[in-house]
Amino acid sequence: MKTKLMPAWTELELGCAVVEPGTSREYKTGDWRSFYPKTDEDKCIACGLCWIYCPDDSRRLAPRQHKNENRLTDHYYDFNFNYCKGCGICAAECPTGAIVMVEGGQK
Amino acid sequence: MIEIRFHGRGGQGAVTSAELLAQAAIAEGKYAQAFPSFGPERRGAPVLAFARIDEEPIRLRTQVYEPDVCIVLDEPLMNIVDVESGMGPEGIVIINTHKSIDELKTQYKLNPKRKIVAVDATKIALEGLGRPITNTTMLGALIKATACVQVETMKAPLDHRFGRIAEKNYNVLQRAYQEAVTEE
Amino acid sequence: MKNRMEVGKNIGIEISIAQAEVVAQCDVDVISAYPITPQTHIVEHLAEIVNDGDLDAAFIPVESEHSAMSACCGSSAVGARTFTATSSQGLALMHEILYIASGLRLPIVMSCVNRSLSAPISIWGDQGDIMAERDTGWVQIFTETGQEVIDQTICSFKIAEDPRVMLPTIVNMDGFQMSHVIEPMKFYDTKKIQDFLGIYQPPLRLDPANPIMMGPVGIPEIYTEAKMAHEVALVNSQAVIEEVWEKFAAEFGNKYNAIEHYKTDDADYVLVTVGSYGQNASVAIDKLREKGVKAGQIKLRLWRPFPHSLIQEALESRKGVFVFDRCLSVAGPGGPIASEIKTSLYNLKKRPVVVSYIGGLSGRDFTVKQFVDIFEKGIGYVQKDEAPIYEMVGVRE
Amino acid sequence: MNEIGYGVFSSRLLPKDELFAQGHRACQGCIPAVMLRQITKATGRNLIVCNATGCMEIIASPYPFNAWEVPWIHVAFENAAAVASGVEAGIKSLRRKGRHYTDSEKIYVMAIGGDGGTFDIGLQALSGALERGHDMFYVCYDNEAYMNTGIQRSSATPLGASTTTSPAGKEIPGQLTWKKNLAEIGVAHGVPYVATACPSYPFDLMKKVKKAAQVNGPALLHIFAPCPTGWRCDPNSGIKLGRLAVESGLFPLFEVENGKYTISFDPAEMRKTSEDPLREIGGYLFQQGRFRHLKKEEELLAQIQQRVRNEWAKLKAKVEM
Repeated sequence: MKTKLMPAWTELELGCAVVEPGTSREYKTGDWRSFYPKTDEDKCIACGLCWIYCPDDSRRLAPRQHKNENRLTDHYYDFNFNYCKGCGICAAECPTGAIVMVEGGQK
Repeated sequence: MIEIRFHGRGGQGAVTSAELLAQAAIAEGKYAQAFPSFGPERRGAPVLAFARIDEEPIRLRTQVYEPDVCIVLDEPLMNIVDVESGMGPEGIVIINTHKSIDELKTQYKLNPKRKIVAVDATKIALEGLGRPITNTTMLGALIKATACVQVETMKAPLDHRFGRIAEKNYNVLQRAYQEAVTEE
Repeated sequence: MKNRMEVGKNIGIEISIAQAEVVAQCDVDVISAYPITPQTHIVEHLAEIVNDGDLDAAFIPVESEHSAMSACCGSSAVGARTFTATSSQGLALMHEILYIASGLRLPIVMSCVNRSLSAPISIWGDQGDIMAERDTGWVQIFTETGQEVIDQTICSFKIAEDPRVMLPTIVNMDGFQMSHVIEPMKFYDTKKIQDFLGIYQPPLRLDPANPIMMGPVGIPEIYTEAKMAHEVALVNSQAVIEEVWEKFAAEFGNKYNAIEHYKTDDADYVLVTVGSYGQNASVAIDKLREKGVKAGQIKLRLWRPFPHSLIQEALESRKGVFVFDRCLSVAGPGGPIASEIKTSLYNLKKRPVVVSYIGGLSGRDFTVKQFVDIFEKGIGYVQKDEAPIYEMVGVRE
Repeated sequence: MNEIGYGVFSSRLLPKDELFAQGHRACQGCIPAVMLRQITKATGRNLIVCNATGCMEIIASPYPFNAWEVPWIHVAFENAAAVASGVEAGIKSLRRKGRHYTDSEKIYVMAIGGDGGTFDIGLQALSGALERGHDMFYVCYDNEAYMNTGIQRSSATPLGASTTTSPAGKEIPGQLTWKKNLAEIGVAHGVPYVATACPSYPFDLMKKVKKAAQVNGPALLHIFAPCPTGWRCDPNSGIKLGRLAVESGLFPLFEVENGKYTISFDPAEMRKTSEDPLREIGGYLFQQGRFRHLKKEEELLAQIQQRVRNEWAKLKAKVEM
């Protein structure tokens, strides 16, 4: 991030604008988590629902060989624990029950 | 400086009179000001408008309290408004009326020495414009009484304001200039 | 754009109409406004110019002043030259957004036709409306005549859009006493005005090609710095404003200053005025001079940034300073202008007695005679060394 | 499978670009945040966002953390629609004059506010913008109370809901008024496009966002966006609650295109076995702390259930008109 966290007043952009997009990625919300999601890769069909329902976009596309023959895509949606807040929507919405929430902030 | 107060009713065009007069004076290279009495008056209510004309830039931003000339667009207003208010002995009152000056003085208890100019502007306007709107007509009487601007310089502001009916307005103005009477 | 008005000759025209004409000459891109007396003639006439095809601009007839200023923020944020006009309650309704327009550094130009605030409701002129907005962080300029309105409107765009300033700017004129008066004014050539202003080049604007965030949350760690940046920009704008006025004088002839002096050279006593009644006051100064009183007058043109050093320099060695405010700070320091002038003078070693007079509220005329009276009364206070902090003038007992 | 709703299985075809970025500070399980991801996937980058004050404004913009990949402006609470009016008019004017935005591709202008910023304080600005016909779309994400300030009631809060300013007390069982019908307010303005949507139905939502953005003139989207924090339910339940609200008819999904109504998702088609086309509302209500006190309020519950049926019938009648 080019934008300084604690700039001097002279370093501010006009009107306190943030001229860089997407700087929030510097802020890792993974710290908020007290449960983490765990995927059973045998059950996962890589439908992507966990990805589209995630409030925090805490999924990474992982283009690796998929175990499940009934898969819908040829990659996994891995968790990005930098941002996953542990809400559990992915586990609740997973159509195959492949995701479970496990106690503890870290995987 | 000449200070003029227009007495009319909302919708009669007193404010327009003041504006046209100021525009003519400015076009002649003089300095002038025109403005309405500032209020929410609606059609029919008594209203005032003011004008000042001078050879020097005008620095006053108040209403006209001591007018040199008062113009009464609507005679019955004189029942409810003291048109001589603030006026010195030299002041002139110009009235749209079909009555004689003596009659007016008696009826409205005006200063007997007051110079009155009378013109039947309603009749002139009805004949010339087809409507009893006397604001432009009365300017003819004003110019005759005070010579504050030339009759001809009224033409341009009238053209700008009235477009295709400008000429009719100019004609009634000229006619009032001819027909306005005063006593000496 | 063609010249709609004859150039270089005195034309008798209502000041509101003249301002609309000159705004059009400034080639604004967006006008967003809501009608309120006595501002109406300005925006009505602009709508007419747009609808007649003489100005290529968007006219947004919003549903409130709050939305007027909000839409102005939006259009200015995409880099459009933006104008609005309002008055009184309308200005008060904009209040919230005025801070945001300046905080976001959007160079909107606004005409404020000064009118009193309710209650009781009053459509007539005084400066109560704008004084309530003095801390909104806008450049604020006062005018005394129609010609000044024309000239300051042109200058305002140049000031607001200067990369060193980038602040919204208000041109004030007194309601009715100016807005509804027809008087002689001179117009300038449109091309000359547009060359003087140039096309607005926004340093930042909302554009998908370069996505930025305007108006992020000012957390405690950043708010103070943001305010400092705003403060310094507004303080420093004075030099730019003076530079713009210099350039304007060179191009168009009339020269303006942050404070205008009238017969102050040897004056022991100085009357300070803001706005159109300064004209009546000047006539009063002439009358006082005729009586042998060493009277002078300062007309405050630049209200924000407040020209402290010029005020100090102009008033330091006087015996008495009488300030005429068309606004009452209820149960506070009296008149807002007087209280700021006192602030300016307080730390000086030789400071004059300052008397704050409040009058001319809600369009009530303040005559030449009244100016003479308050001046003479003020001299009495100074001589007896017992001046009141403030006094309301012309109140019926 | 039907539980999930239609069309949802092609998530893999969605744009991978994330224009609403990670690291925003929304609560765990925030559905409005899900919605923003879905909206921006539908619009793409050619978008300017005018955000009203509210949760989505606060969580996405604490200096210097910008969760947006598209230009974004926040001015105030009640005026997002007015700001968007200015943005739209400004771009149009500048484009006509050949100054900026000269690329001919349409720039979508989106105003977005919560239910407080839309149903309540921003309604006037919204009405003005819709009436004036600006080419912009307005998104109201409705979580049925002022969540940003701590769950105070708004005019979008449903009857019976307990909020901090309409608490379920000993005498008064929470909110006493019905929810305002925002979509109908939009329709009454005669704008070309009005729709309701819910992030539980992502493809439906995205299709509607696309229509709203592309339509010539103003459009209004009323998006049901559960707030687990404010509704006092599990952070994993928001998507499910959205679905239940739709299936029980509390929040029907429909579109109004130039006055013509279409129901986007008819629960009756899914519930072929049931006589009642709608799910019972209890399944939706009692998962939420804000409604739990209603278990004892049988009369009120019956009233709500009846109202839902009536509203559904009214909507069906409009569709058939």
